[in-house]
Amino acid sequence: MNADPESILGLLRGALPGVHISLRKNPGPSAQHSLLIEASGLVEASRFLRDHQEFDLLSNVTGIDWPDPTKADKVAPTEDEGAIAPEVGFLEVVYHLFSTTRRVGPLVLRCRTKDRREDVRIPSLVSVYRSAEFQEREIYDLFGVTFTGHPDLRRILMWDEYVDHPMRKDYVAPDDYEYEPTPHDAVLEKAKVHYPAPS
Amino acid sequence: MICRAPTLEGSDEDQLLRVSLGPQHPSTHGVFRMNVVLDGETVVRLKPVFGYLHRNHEKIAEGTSYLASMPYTDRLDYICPLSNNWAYALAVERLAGVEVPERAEYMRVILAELTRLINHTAFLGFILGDMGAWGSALMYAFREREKILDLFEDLTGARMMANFMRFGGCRNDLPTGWAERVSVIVNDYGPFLDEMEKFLVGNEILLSRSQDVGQLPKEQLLNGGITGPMLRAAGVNYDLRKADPYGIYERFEFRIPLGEKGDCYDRIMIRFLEMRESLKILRQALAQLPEGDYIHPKAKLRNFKAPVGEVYSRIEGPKGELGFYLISDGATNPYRYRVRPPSFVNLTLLEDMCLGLDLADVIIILGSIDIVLGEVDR
Amino acid sequence: MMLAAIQTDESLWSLEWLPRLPQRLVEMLLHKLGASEWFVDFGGLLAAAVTVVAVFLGAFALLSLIERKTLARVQNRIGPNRAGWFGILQPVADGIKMLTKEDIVPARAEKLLHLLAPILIGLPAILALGVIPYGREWTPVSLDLGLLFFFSIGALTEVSVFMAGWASGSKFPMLGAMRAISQMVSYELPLLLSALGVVMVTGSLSLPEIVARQEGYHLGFLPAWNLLTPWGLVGGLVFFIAALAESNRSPFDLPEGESEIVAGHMTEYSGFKYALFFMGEYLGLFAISGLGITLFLGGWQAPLPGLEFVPSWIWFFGKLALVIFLFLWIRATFPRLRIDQLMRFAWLCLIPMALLTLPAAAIWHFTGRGFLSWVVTVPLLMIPWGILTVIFNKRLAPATRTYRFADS
Amino acid sequence: MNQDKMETPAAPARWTWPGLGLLQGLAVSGKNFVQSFYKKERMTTVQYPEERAPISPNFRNFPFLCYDGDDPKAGLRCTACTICEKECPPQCIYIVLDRDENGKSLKRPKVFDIDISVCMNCGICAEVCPFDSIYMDGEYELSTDDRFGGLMLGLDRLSKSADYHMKLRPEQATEVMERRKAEEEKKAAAAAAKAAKAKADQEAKEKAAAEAGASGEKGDEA
Repeated sequence: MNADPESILGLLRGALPGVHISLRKNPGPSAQHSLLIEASGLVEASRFLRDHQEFDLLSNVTGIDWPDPTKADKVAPTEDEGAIAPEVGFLEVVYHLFSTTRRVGPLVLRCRTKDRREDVRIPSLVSVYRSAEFQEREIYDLFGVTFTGHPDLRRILMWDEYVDHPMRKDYVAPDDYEYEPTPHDAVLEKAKVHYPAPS
Repeated sequence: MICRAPTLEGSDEDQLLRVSLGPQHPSTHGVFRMNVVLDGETVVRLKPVFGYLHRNHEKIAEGTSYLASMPYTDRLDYICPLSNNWAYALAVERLAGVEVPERAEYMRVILAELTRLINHTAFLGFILGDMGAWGSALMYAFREREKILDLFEDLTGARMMANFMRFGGCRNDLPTGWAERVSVIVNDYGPFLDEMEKFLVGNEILLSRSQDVGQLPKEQLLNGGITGPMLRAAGVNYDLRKADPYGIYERFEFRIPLGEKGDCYDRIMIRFLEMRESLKILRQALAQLPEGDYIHPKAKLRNFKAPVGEVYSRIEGPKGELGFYLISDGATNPYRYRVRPPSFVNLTLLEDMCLGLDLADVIIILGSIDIVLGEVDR
Repeated sequence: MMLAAIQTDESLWSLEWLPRLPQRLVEMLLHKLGASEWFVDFGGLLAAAVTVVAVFLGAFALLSLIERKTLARVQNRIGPNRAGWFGILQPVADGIKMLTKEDIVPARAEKLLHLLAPILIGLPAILALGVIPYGREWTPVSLDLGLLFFFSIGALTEVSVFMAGWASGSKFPMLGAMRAISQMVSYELPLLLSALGVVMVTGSLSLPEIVARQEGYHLGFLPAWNLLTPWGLVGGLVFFIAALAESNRSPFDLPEGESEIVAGHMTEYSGFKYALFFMGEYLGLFAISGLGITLFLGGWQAPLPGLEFVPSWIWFFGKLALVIFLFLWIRATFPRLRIDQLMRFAWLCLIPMALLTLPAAAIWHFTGRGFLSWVVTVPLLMIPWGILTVIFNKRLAPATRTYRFADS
Repeated sequence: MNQDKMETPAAPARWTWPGLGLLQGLAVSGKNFVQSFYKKERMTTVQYPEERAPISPNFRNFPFLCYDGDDPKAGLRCTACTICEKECPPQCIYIVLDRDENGKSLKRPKVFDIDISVCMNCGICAEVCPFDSIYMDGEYELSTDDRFGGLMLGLDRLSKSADYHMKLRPEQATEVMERRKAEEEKKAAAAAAKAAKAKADQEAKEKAAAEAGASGEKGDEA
């Protein structure tokens, strides 16, 4: 049973008057609408949802890279007049909350960074939901979102010395593959650059 | 020269032993590493390290068609590929609003429950191996698993890498006589479980090794995102087949076994009991299996496109909540493809469970979480 | 000369002379050559020792195959069957493999100790094997203090295990060595205590004497083995369990607990040194089972009257095979204990029970070993056993779990 | 919630003889030991090079290309449409269309390579092929000491006759054969009837091809 984000939006606005929250409609058949929450109010909002709305399970946390901000609004358009469409690309973190007691969900929360390069901070939810710990590390690793307040923000899947964020849309794969005579593909072309004269 | 202590830390007050368990270790279930700090044999700190098997499955999936990700899902949790198939197919069906015919739904339930049997059976063998039993339980488990894998081979063409579900049904129909062969196995499974229970459950060594080991309060487990048998062993009634029904699970009569303490012993027992419930579901599904299409006649195979939108869809995988989060921008490939792997999230509380226990307990706790590295690292 | 060598008190066909043949041959040869008395004795002893070592090395090779075959069968597999008929050449193949493997010494290892440990590990077992009576006429070295010798030599094994763990300069071996030392020292105690009862009843520390005193049959068919007395049964069980621990066999294989600490003290060994550890382990297994047979199972005595025509050493080796099969069966079945449970088991269960066998054996001895002895000793042992069971059930026994079923 | 409670099925009661569970375990493993000598269903392993476990007719390994008749080149069903190349998840198929000297398409592949060191046996190529051309093989003893060349299958090693397909998967092959025969007859009849109107004939052919594509999509059941 999907959560009812509209009524929760009202509750959240009542509980957290200073935080800008808007409803994002999902145009697809699944009709899982989401709430876009301002980064500064994310922790309070989730704590409110956990303590007062019985959303006790944060199941999924994931990042999305939107280099083209108009695309983000196509997938999750808003009906809220006050919501400002961003001008630059940004990173988004999506949270899927469930209630095991009321058995509703998912309640989808979204939170956006200011842009994709300079200000990529989002408050960490580990203090509210421990399940975010590894998943936020994964987003930090693969998308480059910095979670402020995370107790142990390190790379998790890639190695510590790695510099790029592979899940970003503008990620360029390295070309130092082990040489293998694949007859097709760009792989061979890339490999040729690195290994000029394979024997 | 002889007095040089090989491993103790420099100062007297900090005589802790730092051991790196893994990535090549007999019981880390693959290339998994735990940085353990020991005081004697007591665990003081434990940090899991993984990613050795990371292949960026999500990135690959975002670059190919929806269908082409299906065989990759087999390779997530390679012990139970058909559940992964179903989870992914279900997510795409919800994303695109695709109907699934009756027969296909039944087939899916049968396959998913067989997969649960496989997984839990193998789990029993693995955890006994972790406890130091010399492979006997593992071999018995694999002997029975083998029979189900033979069925999978007949149906899907592969023992493990099934690639069987399609958006709107299944890839092919059941071969003649297949359902009867399943019922034979279902009937034989009860005695096998009895034998395994006799072999394991009363064993004093197993009891003393696993009882009161690795338990946490259920609130903490829930907060840590633990799902599946781990959570139910602690007594939380949360099985997605009942709590968030998908497919046709509402039609079957079965119960959710719940433990009390949530220690390793309960985790073993819950899996035993779950297998018996799975057998019940299988009997009902086999009896009710209707004739008809195995795939929706209008289901599209080539050039499949989903309408703009997003979906988070989950199933009760054998290891826990297996979720797929998909965003479509209307193209032939998903804009964002995310797997919510149960093994990965269940590892979150590993350190909390192990602190203050023995090194030997760590191995059992890790075994009782039941991870598969293909899924953890993706 | 041949005939002279096999000349015994018994008939030619009893085959009792067979294992002593090399010794006699060497003695006669040296005598013929005119060697002095002590040199003849020395040569004979050497030949006897070589015989024992050869027999048990052969048995080790065979056991390494049989163990794998047995484990395989318990696990519904076939086991090694490629090298030779039924895999009979597998030990040879293994030996060649082990010999040709690279010998790796870790950079941080204490080189000398690292080398010495595998060499020393087999030594105590070989020495201990020398004093065990294998047959009516076959005790390689008959010592008056044979039992004492056995235990004092056997304690050396711990030293080489710890040596291996320490000298490897690595963490898993270190952990394994720590486990080994605590385990073996604790289990030496029940092992010794359970053997004391036999000594008290026999009144001798000589192993051939102990066997000789177990001759005969009760009621015409029950062999007069120590195991078939109340104190002997308890002592034998304690001895068996302690022997499992002492030889690092499952479920007490903590020092090498492969699922936890990889291979314990043997982690940093490879090739032939690793094989030597295996050999030491198996020889120790033979020695301790041999001692157990001597103490409790009547040594080389036949199990039933009328079977004495079979050479006595065949009975000994038959019993040995049986005991070792038991070891293998247990290994194929049980999970491993944790170190604290292991220690608790030794100190709270095995040692009290072993201590109890002492008064029981004394009473047994002084009440004439008849009906009265049974009446007195059985309750003496059963009551503490009952108390232990009550304690187990009250304090240690796992709680019964109940599981609920949710319908929705 | 159902309050129906259950005790652990084989768990010991509160009062127990210590060691009873261990003896139970020994009984089970002992039973397995003894029965492994005479009970067939206990022993599931086979001695591989001498005996082989039977292969299911559905078993799939690596793909092969099907050709009709005796000539692997002329009879090849593949038209180098590159659908499989596009759909292949790990991108292990490489196709070059054969053209005559004027650059006109010959509707057959000049190069058709499958890198089976990359292929993951998923069978999607066989599923999406509209020309009944690519199927999954059952051969699994493909080990080679030539890491690159030996695992790169070209047209010569990929082409296998329709008879081979018939032997491998009789059910599927029969169905495909019958469908193809019916289509051919239809085509031949159409050609005979409208021999005069070449243009219309061409259109009919295209239509038939389209139909073949549609039926190939949903009729491919293996």
